[in-house]
Amino acid sequence: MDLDALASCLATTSCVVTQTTSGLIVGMLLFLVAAGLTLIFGVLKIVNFAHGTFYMLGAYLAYTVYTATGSYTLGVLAGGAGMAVFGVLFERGLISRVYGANVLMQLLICYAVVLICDDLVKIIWGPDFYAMGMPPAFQVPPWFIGGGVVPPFYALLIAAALLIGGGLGLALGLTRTGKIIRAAAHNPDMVSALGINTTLLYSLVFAVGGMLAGLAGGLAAPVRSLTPGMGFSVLIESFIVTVIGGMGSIGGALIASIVLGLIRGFGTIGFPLFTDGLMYIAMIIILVAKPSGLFGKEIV
Amino acid sequence: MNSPAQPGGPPMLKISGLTKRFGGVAAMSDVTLDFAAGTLSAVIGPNGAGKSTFFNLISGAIRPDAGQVVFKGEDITGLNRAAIVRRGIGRAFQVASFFPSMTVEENLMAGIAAHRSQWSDLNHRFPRQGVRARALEVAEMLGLQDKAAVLSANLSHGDQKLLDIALALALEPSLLLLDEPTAGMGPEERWQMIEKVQRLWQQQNLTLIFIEHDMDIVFGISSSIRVLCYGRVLAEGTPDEIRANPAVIEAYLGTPVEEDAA
Amino acid sequence: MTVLSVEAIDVFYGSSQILFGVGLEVQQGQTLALLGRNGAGKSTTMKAIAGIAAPRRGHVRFRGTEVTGRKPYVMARAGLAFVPEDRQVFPDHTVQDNLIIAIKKGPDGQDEWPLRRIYDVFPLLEPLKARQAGRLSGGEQQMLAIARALMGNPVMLLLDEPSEGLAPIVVARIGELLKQLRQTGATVLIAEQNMHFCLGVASDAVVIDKGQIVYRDTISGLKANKEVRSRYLAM
Amino acid sequence: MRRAPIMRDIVIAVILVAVLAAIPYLTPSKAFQDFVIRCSSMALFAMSLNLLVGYTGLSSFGHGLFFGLGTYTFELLMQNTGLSLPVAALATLLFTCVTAIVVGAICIRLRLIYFAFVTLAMQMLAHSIIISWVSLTGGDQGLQGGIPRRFLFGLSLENQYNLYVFSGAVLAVGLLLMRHIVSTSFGTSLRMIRDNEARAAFLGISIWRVKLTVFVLSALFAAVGGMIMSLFVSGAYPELINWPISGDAIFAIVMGGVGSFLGPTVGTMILLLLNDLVTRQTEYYGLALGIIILVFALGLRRGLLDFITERLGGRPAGGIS
Repeated sequence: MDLDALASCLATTSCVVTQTTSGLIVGMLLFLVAAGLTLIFGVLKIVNFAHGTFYMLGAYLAYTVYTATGSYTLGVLAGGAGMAVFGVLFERGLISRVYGANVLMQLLICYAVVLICDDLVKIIWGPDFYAMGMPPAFQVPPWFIGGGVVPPFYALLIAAALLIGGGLGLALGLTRTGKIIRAAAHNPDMVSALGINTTLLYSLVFAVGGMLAGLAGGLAAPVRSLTPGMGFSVLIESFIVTVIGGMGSIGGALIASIVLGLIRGFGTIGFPLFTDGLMYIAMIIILVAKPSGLFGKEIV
Repeated sequence: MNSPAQPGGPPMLKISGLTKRFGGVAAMSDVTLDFAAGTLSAVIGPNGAGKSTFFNLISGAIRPDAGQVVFKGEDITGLNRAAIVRRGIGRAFQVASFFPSMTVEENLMAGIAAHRSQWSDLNHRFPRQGVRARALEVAEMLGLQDKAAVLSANLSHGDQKLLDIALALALEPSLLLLDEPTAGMGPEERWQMIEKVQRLWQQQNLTLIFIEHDMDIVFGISSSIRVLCYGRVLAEGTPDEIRANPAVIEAYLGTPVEEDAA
Repeated sequence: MTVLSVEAIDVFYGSSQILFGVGLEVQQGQTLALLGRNGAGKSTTMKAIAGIAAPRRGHVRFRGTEVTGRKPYVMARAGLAFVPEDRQVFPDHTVQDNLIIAIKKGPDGQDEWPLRRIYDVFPLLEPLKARQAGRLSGGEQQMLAIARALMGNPVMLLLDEPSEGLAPIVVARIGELLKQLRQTGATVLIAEQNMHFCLGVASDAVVIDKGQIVYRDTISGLKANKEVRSRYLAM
Repeated sequence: MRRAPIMRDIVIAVILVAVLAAIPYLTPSKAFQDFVIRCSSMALFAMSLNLLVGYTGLSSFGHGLFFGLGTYTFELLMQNTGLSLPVAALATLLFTCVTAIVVGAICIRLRLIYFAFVTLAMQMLAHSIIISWVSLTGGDQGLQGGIPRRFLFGLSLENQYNLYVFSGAVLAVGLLLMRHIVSTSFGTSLRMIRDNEARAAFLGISIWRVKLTVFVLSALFAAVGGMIMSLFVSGAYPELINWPISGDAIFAIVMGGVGSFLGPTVGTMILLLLNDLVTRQTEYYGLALGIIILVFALGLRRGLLDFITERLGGRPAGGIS
């Protein structure tokens, strides 16, 4: 614990800017993953324990396409698209078979997929970690804002995540399909009674959730090292975000992601070994105060 | 089959000014009712009238916003479910509620043991002395003795409703609340059920309040009727008084009064 | 032409039988009232037709096709619109969004009930279109639920207890609306406790009690039959 | 709820432990003894979790907290104090009990999935504390340096054979105790809560009290499992309180069968056998295990012992459908 360091950091703008930026990229990437997780839970009442794996596979896919084509954009898009397809296959092939089953059975299925995918990654890409590196366009001197270091790529990441998140919000809020998805989260039987094929809808939701995780993985690839098993810490953090925000609430996930990102950003200064612990404490405190999360509705 | 009300009996249950709001909606407003000891009373009213809320408030499933529930002279308002059960109010549910992984006998033994539960529970193998005999006794009261060894999940719907009532009786309550004892039953089954309920009431010396939609049954067996509507008491009285009450006919049935006098 | 025919269906919830051989028919352009007390089996009958509760025995035929046990969305696409008991509008969505969700092309690819026409028929809804459906009054929600069903451009409408829980004046307004609809030649099945409400709305009636159909007649025939009414509908 | 006489269970347990003690005289396989020790530790842990999951319907994802707490507390007491082994073990149980009361009081009022996640968060919080409190716990290196004074009533547990028989005996006693718990009136109230919590409350059961009691009891058994593991590995390491520990226990109970009393023990054996066999054959342990899980979960749709019980026409004692 180093409270002096934290105090002196908070006293200088440069440190505040640097830590806020690094906190925000953590938070925004987390938001993309958690948004998919909470969306899937909101509509299907399924906790997708394999969601971190989507993120990992998205990152590897993006890495491969990037090294093959040299285009980072293409890499990220491939990560997103690939995981959308993977999400549908996962839903149709495995998870739809345990709808309504005990949550432990769902957990076990997802656990199996996590184990299998981690090893498949080892087989395909090897057990060592990869550093994809910054795309050439971003290998430029960082910006200095208020004395703080802000690499332009970080700004891109935050902007891209905001754009995707905003796009998702708009799509859910304004398009007919988005409205149907929100309605299905509330009352799937009535949605079905209005002539909408809910089986298809569930696959679509998994596709969107997978795509978001894949995009996040692709976006994160240049700033994270790629290893088999990289999905797990993301999974845990996005669970925390989902639970704090209230399961099923995307707005709640956004706020919780930013809070968690900032806890990480500043926690590394004040509590270098205990940043994870801070997140868990935040989660426990919030759930004790409000048992269904910040924006969650009471579920049975 | 009418049994006369006992107007002279002391009120077993006194409810005064009972009020409960959910969000902005008043589910129960200022309900004041007395139930005399030993009576068999029906609570009727249209859907959403607050009948189940009424039971939930008495049995401690939800806390009232205002008002009092006095049972045998003791104020039980706001006590939790377990505490109210221990004071002698048993309850059966609209959707039969029991322990599906247990047999009929085990259900009843569990209910009896729960009622007597103590910290020393960890010292005693289940079931304790005498519990099995008592369970079979309760099963017999409802004619379930032949099905004692049947897994309750596999019982017929009617028998599940009987088991639910038996569980309530296992507690030896003095007041029994039955929420639609005949819900989901075929025509003949209903009367068999209601005959059993009536027999219980007589033999066990119970005070019994039931919610029921079947008017033949309501008017056939109850000694007094309370009509709830939009969370308020619309009327109370004997079956004859209720039958003739214009407000009840209007609110409950939407049928013109004058044509129904016949 | 028979639009809907229900033949001797038995419906169970878990181990409990709710319907015992229920049968009825609805003709093209007919409005049939399914009357009965609370808990008599009206809602279950409606759900069995709409595909929400699958009958264990018996048949449901819609426009000549066997549809027993089909999923709700298949029934909706075949042209059967269901307005459930307690309305089930999407409370967090606006009125307009509730309607938009239900848009469905007609059989000929034509939007026969575009929003414009809905608002013409339900003028009360238009000024409320940006309001959250959960904040509407009961009567407004009922209108929205009916309007939403019409968005799907149905061949037939199933209304489950449209008057339930509404103030008399609102009930009258819903009644007017249904009369209007009847004049356009709509085919409707209404489940109701309130026979009065159905008098001007429906032409024929069947009475259900304890899960069985116990009486069939014209609605005026039922009105005149005090014995049936007091036995199955009144006290 | 068949009422098996307790004496019969005790006799069976004594015979099994005696057989276990005799085996090394027939075949001197160290690997087998290792297996039994690890199995005893994990089986106690998995069985204790099943008191929550299978019997009460409380799906905890963070039960490894108490397993890890057992290893660390015991190890710390043995290394830093002069307490004898049995006293240190009792002190460990006391500390676990207090922790479980606090954690339980916070967690048990949460519903289903929130309960699962908060228990997991509790465990991960403990893990974080252990990682960051380097001066006390050795951080990510764990507590090495062995366990001094490893004597139990004059018997050295440093001797592998002694530890092997001891572990087996502790498991047997643990199973007998848990068997007793689930066959008491208290055990019945657990099942009532799992089956139908509202009905149980309307029969006069104090839900909160029963849930907290079973939470604490199961934490104690988990801590015993942890202490055996600590004796086996001669230390305490962060992996023993990390999330996969809980994952293994969940795996064991779901694979073995939540509805059969011995299901988690069988599941633990399956898990450890798979572990040993598969890692010997291939480095892709996860791939193999994942496929086996899918075959089990989608094929049997229930634990092995539950499956067998049902096939034999019996009725599982529990079930969490």
